[in-house]
Amino acid sequence: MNTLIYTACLGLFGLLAEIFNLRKYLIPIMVLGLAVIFSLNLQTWNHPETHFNGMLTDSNFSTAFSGLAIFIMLIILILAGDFYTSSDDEKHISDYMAILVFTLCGALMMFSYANMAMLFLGIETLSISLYVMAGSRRFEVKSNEAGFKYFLMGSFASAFLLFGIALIFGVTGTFSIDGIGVYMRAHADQLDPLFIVGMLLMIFAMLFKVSAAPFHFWAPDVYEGAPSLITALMSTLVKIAAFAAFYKLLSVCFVFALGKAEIILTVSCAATILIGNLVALTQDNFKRLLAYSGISHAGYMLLAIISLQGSTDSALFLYSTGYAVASLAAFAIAITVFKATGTESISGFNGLGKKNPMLAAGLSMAMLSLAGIPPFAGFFGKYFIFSEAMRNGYQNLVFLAIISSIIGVFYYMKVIVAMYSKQANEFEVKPTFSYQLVIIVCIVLSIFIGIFPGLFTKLL
Amino acid sequence: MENTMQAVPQNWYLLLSTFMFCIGVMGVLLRRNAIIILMCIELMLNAVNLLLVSFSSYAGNAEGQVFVFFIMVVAAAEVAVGLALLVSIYRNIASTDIDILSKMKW
Amino acid sequence: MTQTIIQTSNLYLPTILIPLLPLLGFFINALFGKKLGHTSGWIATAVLFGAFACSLFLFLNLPAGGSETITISNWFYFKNIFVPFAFLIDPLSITMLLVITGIGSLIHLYSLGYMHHDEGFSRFFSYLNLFIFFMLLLVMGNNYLIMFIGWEGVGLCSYLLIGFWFKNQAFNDAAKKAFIMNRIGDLGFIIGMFMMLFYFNSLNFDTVNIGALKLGMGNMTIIYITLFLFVGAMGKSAQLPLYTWLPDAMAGPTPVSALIHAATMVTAGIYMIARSNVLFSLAPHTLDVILIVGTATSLFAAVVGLKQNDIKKVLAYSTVSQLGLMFAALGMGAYESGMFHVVTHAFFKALLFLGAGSVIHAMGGEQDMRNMGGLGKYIKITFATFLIGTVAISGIPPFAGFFSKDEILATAFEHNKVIWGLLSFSSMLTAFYMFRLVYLTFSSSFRGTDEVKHHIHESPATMTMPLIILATCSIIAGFIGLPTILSHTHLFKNYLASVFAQSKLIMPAGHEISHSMEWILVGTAVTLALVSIAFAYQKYVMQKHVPAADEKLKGISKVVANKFYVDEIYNTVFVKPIMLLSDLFLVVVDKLIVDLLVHAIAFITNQIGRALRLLQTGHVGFYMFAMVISMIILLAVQIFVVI
Amino acid sequence: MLTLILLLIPLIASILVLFLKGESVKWFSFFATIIQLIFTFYVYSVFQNKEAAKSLLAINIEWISSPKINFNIALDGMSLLMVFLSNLLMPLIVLAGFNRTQERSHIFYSLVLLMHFALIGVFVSFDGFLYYIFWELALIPIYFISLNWGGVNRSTVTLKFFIYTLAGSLLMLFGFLFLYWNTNLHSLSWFDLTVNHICSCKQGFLFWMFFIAYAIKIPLIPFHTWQPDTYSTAPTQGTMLLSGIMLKMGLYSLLRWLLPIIPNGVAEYTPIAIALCVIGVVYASVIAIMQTDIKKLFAYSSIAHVGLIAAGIFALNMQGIQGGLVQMLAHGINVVGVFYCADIIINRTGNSNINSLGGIRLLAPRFATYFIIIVLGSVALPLTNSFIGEFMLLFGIFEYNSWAAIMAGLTIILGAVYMLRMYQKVMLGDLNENVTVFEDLKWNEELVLATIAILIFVFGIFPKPILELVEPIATEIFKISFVK
Repeated sequence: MNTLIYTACLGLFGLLAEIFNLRKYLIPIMVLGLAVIFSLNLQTWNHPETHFNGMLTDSNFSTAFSGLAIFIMLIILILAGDFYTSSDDEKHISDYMAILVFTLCGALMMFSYANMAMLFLGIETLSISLYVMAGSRRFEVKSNEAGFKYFLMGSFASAFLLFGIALIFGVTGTFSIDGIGVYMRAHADQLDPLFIVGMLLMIFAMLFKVSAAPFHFWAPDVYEGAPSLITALMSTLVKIAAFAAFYKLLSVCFVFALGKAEIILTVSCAATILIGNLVALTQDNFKRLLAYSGISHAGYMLLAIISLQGSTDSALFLYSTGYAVASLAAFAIAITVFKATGTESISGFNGLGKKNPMLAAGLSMAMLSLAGIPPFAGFFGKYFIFSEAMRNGYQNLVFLAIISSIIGVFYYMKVIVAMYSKQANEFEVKPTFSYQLVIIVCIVLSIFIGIFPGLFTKLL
Repeated sequence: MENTMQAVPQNWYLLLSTFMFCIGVMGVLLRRNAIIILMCIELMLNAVNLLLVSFSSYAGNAEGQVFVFFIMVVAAAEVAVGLALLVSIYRNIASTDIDILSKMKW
Repeated sequence: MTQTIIQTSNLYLPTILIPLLPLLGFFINALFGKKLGHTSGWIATAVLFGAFACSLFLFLNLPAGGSETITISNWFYFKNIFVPFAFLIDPLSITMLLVITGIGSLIHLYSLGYMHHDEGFSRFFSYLNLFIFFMLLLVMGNNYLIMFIGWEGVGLCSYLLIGFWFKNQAFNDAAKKAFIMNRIGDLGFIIGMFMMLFYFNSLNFDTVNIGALKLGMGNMTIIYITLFLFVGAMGKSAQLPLYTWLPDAMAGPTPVSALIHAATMVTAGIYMIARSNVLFSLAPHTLDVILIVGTATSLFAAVVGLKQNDIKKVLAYSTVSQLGLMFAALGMGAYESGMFHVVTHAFFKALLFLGAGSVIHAMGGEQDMRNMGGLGKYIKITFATFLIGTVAISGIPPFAGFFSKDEILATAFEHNKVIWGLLSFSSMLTAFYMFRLVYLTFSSSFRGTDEVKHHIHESPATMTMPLIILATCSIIAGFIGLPTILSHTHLFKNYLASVFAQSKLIMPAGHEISHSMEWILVGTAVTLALVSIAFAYQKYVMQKHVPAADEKLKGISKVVANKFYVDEIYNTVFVKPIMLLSDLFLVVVDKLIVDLLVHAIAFITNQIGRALRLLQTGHVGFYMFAMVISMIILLAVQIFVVI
Repeated sequence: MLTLILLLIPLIASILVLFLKGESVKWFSFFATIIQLIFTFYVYSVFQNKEAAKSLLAINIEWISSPKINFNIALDGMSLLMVFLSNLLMPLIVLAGFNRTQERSHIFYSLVLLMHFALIGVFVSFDGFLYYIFWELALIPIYFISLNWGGVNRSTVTLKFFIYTLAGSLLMLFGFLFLYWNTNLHSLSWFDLTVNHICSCKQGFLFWMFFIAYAIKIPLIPFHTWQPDTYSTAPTQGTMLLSGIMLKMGLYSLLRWLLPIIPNGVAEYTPIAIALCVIGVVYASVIAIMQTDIKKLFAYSSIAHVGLIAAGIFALNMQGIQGGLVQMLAHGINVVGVFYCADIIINRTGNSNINSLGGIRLLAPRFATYFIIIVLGSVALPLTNSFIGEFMLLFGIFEYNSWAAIMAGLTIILGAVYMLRMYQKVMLGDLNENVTVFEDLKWNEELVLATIAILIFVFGIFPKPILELVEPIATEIFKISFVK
């Protein structure tokens, strides 16, 4: 919870920085600050406590995910340095930084909430700042469109969330998730229909936030329209935050009521996996491709949600980490290539293997990791989630997931093939130092996790 | 205060707010003007507020009403952001019809 | 778990030397042949004479009727089945050893002269030595697998030697044909071995025999085994229907034809059956099959031989015919007679081939008899020796062929009159076409071109010497097996008696035919031969008839000259369909069905993707609408199904 | 411990080689593989005395606690044989590239060595999951090798290969997951899986999960369509790796992870499996007869050979299993030989159509000699290495069903047909106008081919060590996987 406060302060500092015009040093300071916060966050490991009389709780769950979130934001900030280079961006750099950090605040709340209010606030903080960031390229219609679509649908969905919260409050008379949990345990056998409806409405809202089919429509458009960096943020931090919150919500409040939502979750999971993979097959725009692949990943993560009776949080965490590092590496490379070639379509990668082997190798590894091929982290994430699902008897879902991950391999390979066997285009691709750093760190992490996945499986 | 609230059976509140909520949803789905859609969303939120207030007064604890304040604040923020976005859009395409916003598809 | 037998026998050294010497020769020739030049040929010949000496040593030192097993190592094993690398030395193998090494060394000697100008000189001798090595393995092995090594090895060598002049694709085709035809037989052989392994858990001759005796007379298993083995024999010994490779095999250098396709390799089939006589004696039906096939082959080949004009082709068909005769003998259970004919045939057929080689040498490569004639006065030694050979094969007493043939015919007479008639007829034809050959080649006047005529010369001593030696053998060899009418001790029979003792017990020979009867048979045989010779003389010497050019032929004679179109028939019945099938598989099954399925899956997935993609209309209104609708549907489903 | 070293040498080498340039790359990788080979012999000597072997060769430490996955590597006769095969072929494969020039050769050889590492891993790992990791890992280097250094339309061909094989192995992954949670002591250790089998009701579909994975890898009809194209487009060393070692992964896995793990399933579906294999033998041989592309011809012939091996393995009897193991070694050596010969020809003449070749023997007698030896080896002539294997395999099939044996035995004839046809068209006859100049072997080529030729005879004449090496494990697997 200190983490949260410090992060908020850091955000405020970002705003003030404009006044003391520290623009030049802003990013380094921010990065440094986040690094410090990251280490502080580790302090709370194995020190579960509750703050603001039951509004927030620190638990290993929240600590772990907070750590991950902070790490992602750290990477994003590092990337931001060389991403916001145009004069217009220069002007607003401090705002951007601040808003990004506030996004992190929202995420942190979503990890450590103990009360529906905090969940709501967290989600909104996260979303609102993202609406802004998604639309931050004011003069690009695409960006506007992305921001506005996201905004409209996001607020629409949060209305459902609120209605659900209200109904549950009406039945249980409390907003504290533990209180709700108690009620749910007590009345597990005959639950008030209002409670169930409330639960289902909340589940719908959360499914929207994690961009699971059939609530996934916003994702591709927003991902494509938003500035690439923000897309990276959305496809990693936001997704992970939403899943963590979703997981916590269901595992604490609704475990025994889930039988009433089984079909919805199962159908949604299957649909998400299939739609994500199938549509990604036909994409030419790299960001859109990653958007759809992100949808399919959401499907795999839903497997963990579905089978959470078996406490699959560590599997979920491992998957999130693997997914995050891989996508960050992919985006870091993609952004470089976009900058160089000026196109966001896969053809931009043609012949990268000749022009810049290291970059191509990095992207290949990222892609293989996303495709879930050993020895990269992505594979282990998949493996553990599948294994958990299998243990909880969802063989058919697992089978479906495995089959469709073959489809997944196909479109990830499309990029690799483009890099290695297509005719090279003339643009010179040269990543800046910070990008090289990020790429190397992420790839190394991805392999490291691949070699020692054991560190994560017992973590939570 | 209490009794005036409780003069009406709780279910009525429930029905009313559900009704309002549905109106909001319908508005969102049927209207094409961004501003009106924004207002419909506000309507949905207010339906929730009403529900919360009634519940909290029946349950006799203030939590619900506190929550309403949260919602109001957030809603305000949301609208602010939304309108800002709308303005920039209007600058670019000189319209508030959401159907024009379909550059990105498939 | 290895099984080793310590050998302490005075025969050990010579026994292993016999195959090792040719192998050594092979390596020397293969590795250093180029440097050694013509000495390599001499080395090759020398090692073979060494092997011959060793065989003689064995022949002299092996106690009569005794047998020795020389185990060198335990080759491989699985389950409880051990396949030792062991040699069996008994009268039968020694007979073959003597023939192979003896005639082999003579032919090596001959080749020194014949191949003298060929640039592949050392390569040729390395192949020859290798062949001898494998042939020796074939006859020495004490189990079927060692025999099989030799069996396939000689096939390989014949492949290499037929295609020796590899620039000529026709020769290569012949070589390939020979190898593949043999392989067809080998499959039979292998299956036979599997059955033995399956039922007797061993491949050693003695163990198999014991097992077979347990199963008893006429047992189906044994009949199958023997039939499969016989398929192998058919391939190797060029019996109907697998004989077609042998005539083509004449593409190889003539010494090769003499050694491989007359004296040794082609008789492997007979050796194999004689070696497993117990099995065959227990399977009377198989014996009948063999008898019929043998007789048919003998007759068929004799007929085809009538119309051939290539000097080597004639000899080839006569070989096939003679082999048929031997198989007929085996089919009647007269194994010794079969072996006896193998030996005598080896002598005179080798002689004939070498003689033919000398003729071709003289004619500068010309092989068509229609362009020869009157060579008798130019190359006297060749003529004389060749004549002896011809007389021998025609069965004129007292030459070698007479005794062996007569023996077989006698057995045939007491076994089945019809068979006897057919065989006699085929041997009559043999006499005819052999003398046709002689007359066309040596008598009357020369029909070739002049520069060829000037070129004609007698071959060097290295070539004539073997001819003379073989000629003498063809004269005297018969006396090791005098018929009962002349003497009471049939040396050859007695020598081999121990080998065939068991089968004699199984199927007692029919009543000895009376001396008077036998005299009559001998008389008829000889008269038939003389008659056909006279006929040939009348036709080819008196009226100087010369066979017409191929295109002039018509009617039956054309069919015969074209070998009854057997090759063409095989080509249309087997080769073409397989090629068709191959294309079918590749184009239809592989590309069209299997691969299309694979691609179809990918394609369909892609199409589904394209379809789903259209859901993403880009209209936020539609998105929210879809969200709400799906919410309602899901809710409905959830509520009506679960709650 | 020794096994671990065996595993690490190639890995370290593959990392180090990245820092080298030019010719030194090839020499370094060559020596690395040679060291590996020598070390293998040492391991073999250790393996000979059993009690020392137990302590020295096996490692079993926990890698991941839940779900329980151990880093469990060991060596038994079968693994050692395969390891030996890989380490035997690797130096040859590296050596084969000495007079070829690839761009970015350090990456190429790094990938080759990485592949080596993965292959060894597949053969020594005794934990299902670990095994799966290596199995997948082996796919990546070969994919990139073929993608970067391959021939015409490599991108589509290699992609097909990658997806196809990956699809199979994902099915296997599902199988493993299923096994893990449905056997009562939750573990994927080979030793556990072989003692307590999953209930036979579930073995039916599990069999297909594994069988398809392996059938694609081997490949068996009708899962073979990726193979000919891949073999002909991949660079030669890639093809050698694929055909020589990688395809043995499938056969090895049949013996290690299919037969003993789900015996009832195997017993239930053996007829289908054997039918597929035997049909494959004839089918592929017949296709090979009319093939004109030399590499494709060898590809199909290899399909036929491995089909025979698989059939023998599925015959579920002692000689079948043992023969299968022996034949894996033999086939590995021969197939590498033939593909190298094919490469030499294509590299010299720039032409892979056998109809427009011919007479090469006139120009390159030494090459011709080695080539014919290798050809004879692959048609299983007695005293060459593949004879004994083929004999035992056919006998195994015969014991299962004599007709199947006769069908499969056709390979004896058909093999001779297509091989000799190929040899005649390519090497014999008079010079083809396309073949004007054909220089005889370079030193490294001669070294490779000579080694292969010698191996062909050595294993043909002295097969005993191999048989003794694999006999115990073959017996064990036979005992486990034989269902009354």
